[in-house]
Amino acid sequence: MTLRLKKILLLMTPLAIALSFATAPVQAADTDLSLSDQGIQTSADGGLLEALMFYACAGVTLACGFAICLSKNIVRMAVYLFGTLAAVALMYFLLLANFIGVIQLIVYAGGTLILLIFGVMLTSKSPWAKFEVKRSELIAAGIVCALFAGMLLFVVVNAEWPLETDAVVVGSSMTQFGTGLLTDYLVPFEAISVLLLVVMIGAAYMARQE
Amino acid sequence: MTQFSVPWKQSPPLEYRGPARGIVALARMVYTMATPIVSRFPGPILLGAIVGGTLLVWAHWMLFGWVETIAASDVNGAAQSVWGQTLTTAEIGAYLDSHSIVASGILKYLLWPLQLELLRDLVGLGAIFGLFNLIPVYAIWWERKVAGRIQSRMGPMRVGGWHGWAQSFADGVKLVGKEDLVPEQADAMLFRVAPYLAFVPSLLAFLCLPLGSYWVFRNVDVALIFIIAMVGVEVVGVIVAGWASNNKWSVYGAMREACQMVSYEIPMTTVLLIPIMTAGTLNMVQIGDMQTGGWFSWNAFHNPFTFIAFITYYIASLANCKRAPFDLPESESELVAGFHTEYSGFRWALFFFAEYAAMFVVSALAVTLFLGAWHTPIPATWAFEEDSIVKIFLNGVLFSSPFWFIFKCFIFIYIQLWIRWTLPRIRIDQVLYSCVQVMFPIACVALVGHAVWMVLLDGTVVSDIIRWILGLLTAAVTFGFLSVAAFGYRNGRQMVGYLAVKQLPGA
Amino acid sequence: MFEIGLTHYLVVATLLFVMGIFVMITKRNAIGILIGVEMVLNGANINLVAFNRYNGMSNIDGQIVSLFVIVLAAAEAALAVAICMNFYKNLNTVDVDHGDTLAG
Amino acid sequence: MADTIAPTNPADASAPRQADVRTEEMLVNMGPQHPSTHGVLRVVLRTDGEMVLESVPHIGYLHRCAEKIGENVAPYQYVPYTDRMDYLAGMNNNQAFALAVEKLTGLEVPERAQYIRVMFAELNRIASHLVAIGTYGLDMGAFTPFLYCFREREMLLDLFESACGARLTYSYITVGGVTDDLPDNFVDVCSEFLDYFEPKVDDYNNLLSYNHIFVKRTGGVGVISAEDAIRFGLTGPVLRGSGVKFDLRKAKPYEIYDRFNFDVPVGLPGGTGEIPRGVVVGDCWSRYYVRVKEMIESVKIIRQCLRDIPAADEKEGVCHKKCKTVKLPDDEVYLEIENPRGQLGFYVKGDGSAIPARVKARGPSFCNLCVLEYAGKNCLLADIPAIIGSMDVVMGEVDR
Repeated sequence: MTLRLKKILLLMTPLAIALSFATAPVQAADTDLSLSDQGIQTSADGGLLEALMFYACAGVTLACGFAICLSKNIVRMAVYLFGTLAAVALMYFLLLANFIGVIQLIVYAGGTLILLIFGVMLTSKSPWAKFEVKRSELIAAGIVCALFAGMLLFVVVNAEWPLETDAVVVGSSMTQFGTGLLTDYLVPFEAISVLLLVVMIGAAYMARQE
Repeated sequence: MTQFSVPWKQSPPLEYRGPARGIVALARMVYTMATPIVSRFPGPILLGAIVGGTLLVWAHWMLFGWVETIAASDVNGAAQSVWGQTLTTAEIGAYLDSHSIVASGILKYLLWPLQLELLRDLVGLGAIFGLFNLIPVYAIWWERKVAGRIQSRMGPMRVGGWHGWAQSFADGVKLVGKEDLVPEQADAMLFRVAPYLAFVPSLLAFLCLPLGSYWVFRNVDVALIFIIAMVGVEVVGVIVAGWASNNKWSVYGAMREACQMVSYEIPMTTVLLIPIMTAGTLNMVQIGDMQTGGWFSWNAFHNPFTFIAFITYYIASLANCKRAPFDLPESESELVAGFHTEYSGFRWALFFFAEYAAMFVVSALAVTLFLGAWHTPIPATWAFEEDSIVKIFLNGVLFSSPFWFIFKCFIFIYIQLWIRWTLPRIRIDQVLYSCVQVMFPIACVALVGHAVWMVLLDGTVVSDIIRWILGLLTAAVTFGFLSVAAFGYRNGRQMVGYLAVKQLPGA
Repeated sequence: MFEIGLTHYLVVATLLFVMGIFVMITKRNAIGILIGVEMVLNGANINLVAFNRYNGMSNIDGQIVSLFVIVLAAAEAALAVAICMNFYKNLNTVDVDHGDTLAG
Repeated sequence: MADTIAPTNPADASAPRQADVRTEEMLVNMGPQHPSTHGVLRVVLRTDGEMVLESVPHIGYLHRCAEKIGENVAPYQYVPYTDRMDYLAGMNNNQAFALAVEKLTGLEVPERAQYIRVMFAELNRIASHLVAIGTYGLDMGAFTPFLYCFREREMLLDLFESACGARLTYSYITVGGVTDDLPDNFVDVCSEFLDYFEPKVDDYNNLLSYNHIFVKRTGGVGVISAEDAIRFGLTGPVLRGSGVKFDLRKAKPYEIYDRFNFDVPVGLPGGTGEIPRGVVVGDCWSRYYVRVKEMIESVKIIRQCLRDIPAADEKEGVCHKKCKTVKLPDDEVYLEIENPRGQLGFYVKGDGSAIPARVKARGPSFCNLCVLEYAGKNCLLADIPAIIGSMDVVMGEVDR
């Protein structure tokens, strides 16, 4: 009959997530009202809020990623992957890439992840399928990855990136997307469409039972 | 001498502990206070709620409108604080005085807090959370009343006095107090998390859902896809719930849900491209604002293909929020309760909140994209001339207000309930057949047809008169369908026999 | 610390990328490896979008490329799951260590 | 148009399974606690995804030694136990046992009592079919017809209550007649009910029988051919749904059924009128629809009963005077009557005392259930409730 504190805390999670999403980039003072009426964020200069938001997203991303590394249960891995994907989508919102964020949610979280879970359920003998990995192998992989990570981080932190921090958006990013896909990127766009068709047929053919 | 004792009389009185105690005490207090009043004056209370809500809408519209106007008129380059405050009370008062608005002395203090971004966000979040909770609570009560009416009985009548208005609240209190069971063989962590994975996305969908032109929490330029994504992501929670229960029936429910949801997203998204093409934007507010001017400017009556698209969308949306006749994931007679077989208490309630909220969201999408969002069917030319505050108020309420939006949404929710309590459930192969071989081709044809229509007929050729004629034609077709349905309903046998029954040779 | 810049995002992307590689190395389940691949792709995608954001956003090349990456990842996942199922059909397991036979 | 209905006909069970993706086979327990197994039936399903490869019914969860009890009580004391067998058709069960005992002992039943018996047997057939139809809609996911059927059933139960005081376990028809005479205005009330009820059948048809989805769900599912139905010894609506026109009330009239004019509805070739597309003989829809038609026929019989019933005779009464003291001769008898679910037979053996030496019942649900293993093969999971529901089993009678 007790309603534990944990439950209350869990109940607060949607609120917290909602709040963090809602208070994403706070609009700057010189916001062009006509643009903001169209729902276009022109710049993210939110200071403290943006920072908090970023750390929350990064924390969830990395925590879920780490949990995937440690987890032995394949369905749990898929759920953690969902956490990673959702947090990365939030990060795209922070980066003013709304469309990519939404596509990430709809294609990755709504489509690919479900496909993975389907794959898990169709191929696992028991629901608790686990695969043992040798400890030595784990340690070796950890060392290699740590070295690799160290090297990459060294480069990332110390490199001089050419930056233009003043974000300038002309019109909606959606308009840019549409124009881009049908002009500059028409060839890759069509190539990818054909590829998708081929993949669809190929996947159906391969999964079919002879 | 042994005495016969009644076991249930020996159990100690029900005791709630922890936060549940507070919730139950509060509920009990509100209930005892409200019941006599509500059952004595149901009519005045309903009327008062409507009038009060209308006034609230109007006040919101006026006050925020003023703040926006003041802020726009006074871009003095002042640095905005974290709170988003730019104007002082004096500046607001000066503006109000210059426009000779009455009661500016009090108004300036009322208006000042409205410009604080964070405060507005918090209030908005609270409002959305409240709406998100109230809609399922009300919809569940309503569903039971509708079901009762359809089945020639009364539905809930006890709790709260007037037509059992407090039934859902009582259920909620009961569910909070119920024991939270986790099956021994279940994956406890995933089992506990799964309801939230279903619950949170449908809450997030409300963040981008405009109830009116200014009534949107975050006006995002990709709001439409965001909402579709949120409705789609809900499936993860359901799959995880089914799998983590470690119950074969639950796994069946989860797999059916995944199968159905993923397939029906294709025709649904395809037909949603049609209003997007018409409007040229993914912004829900803009799509809604474009449909002003009367019922013939609504997207559904734009041309015949949009109307087909609207019907197709509505059927696909039934499948997408697992309502009958597509309620296979939780079909009682086949899968016991499907994916939520093992759930009880609060977690079980979360699934229902998610489902009913999803019902509202898909209805809201239908209304926003096809049926004029928050606009009335009354042609805009009939509006009053805005020469007095009463007429401004009436125009606001009659021609574009959240009430129209919610009213239309609840009409669609009512149709969902009506279908649920009338039709049997279809089979999984028929679900997939109707998706892939019926709905998807129809959606594609409607899409191509609409594209051709737009290229050939929109813009230069089509004048307002032709749009009127087209709208009337579409309305006539709609009316024809409805009257056929009504006729079939009244003289059911002949009509149904004519449509569905074949006279056999020699019979 | 509270001024979020490009480097912050790059660090997160790097860590996600390396974790993906770790998952690919250590997991034996074919679908686990697929999950690792998705993590790597996500890490790369954060890079693309972040560079786009911090280079003025006057064009959105980075975002378009990341869109292509997402689409390709979906296609790749579909195919990979099909391959996994074929693998399972032939060898009755999804343990990739058993895939070293040419018998098929 | 491609054939989208999965191969549900067991005749081509040898045909290769239509499965796109190979999955693990899974053993699933349907029941004993399951919403659509109508009691405590347990069906073990071997499934491959949504396909059911095999379904094996397991029974015995409601066994109550009903037959053994019969060897320990006098026939008139055993009548209440027959109520509990098929608890949805108590009158018919009473009638079957009473007729068997009367045939063994040669008790004469007063004519008025015979009319009352037929009338109540037919009323109870309607009540039982109402439950069958309503719950069948429930199995298909349509909730509302169930409530409508129960609305009418409640009125029937009121009629029963007015005659015998009970609403479910009547023990009204007893050895040698019926326990009590009808109330004075029964004929009027009953005809009023029949006038009300007959148009309601059209409502059920509109709401459920001709519903497109319902027809799609039940038409062509669980097909049992006429030969197979006879081979399995099926009886009642399940047999007639397969197109075999066989009804004991016509074929071997017991009591006074030969005096009435009625029809025996069967599946399609018998020509029952409007048949929707997609329905074949012997499928679930035919079995369901035979029940709907039978209700109309029962109404006909009851109307004739009400017309012809002789006036109450104080001297003769409605029950044989020796019904409680009769001794069973050293002989045996087996008698079958047409229950709502099929042929209910009672075998009674006497040894000269007042208590039978052996009582054995042949339950129609029990015999009809045996076809489930055959019909519920290579179909979809959702077809299993459809098939079980169309058999209309009552577990009280299966397990006895």
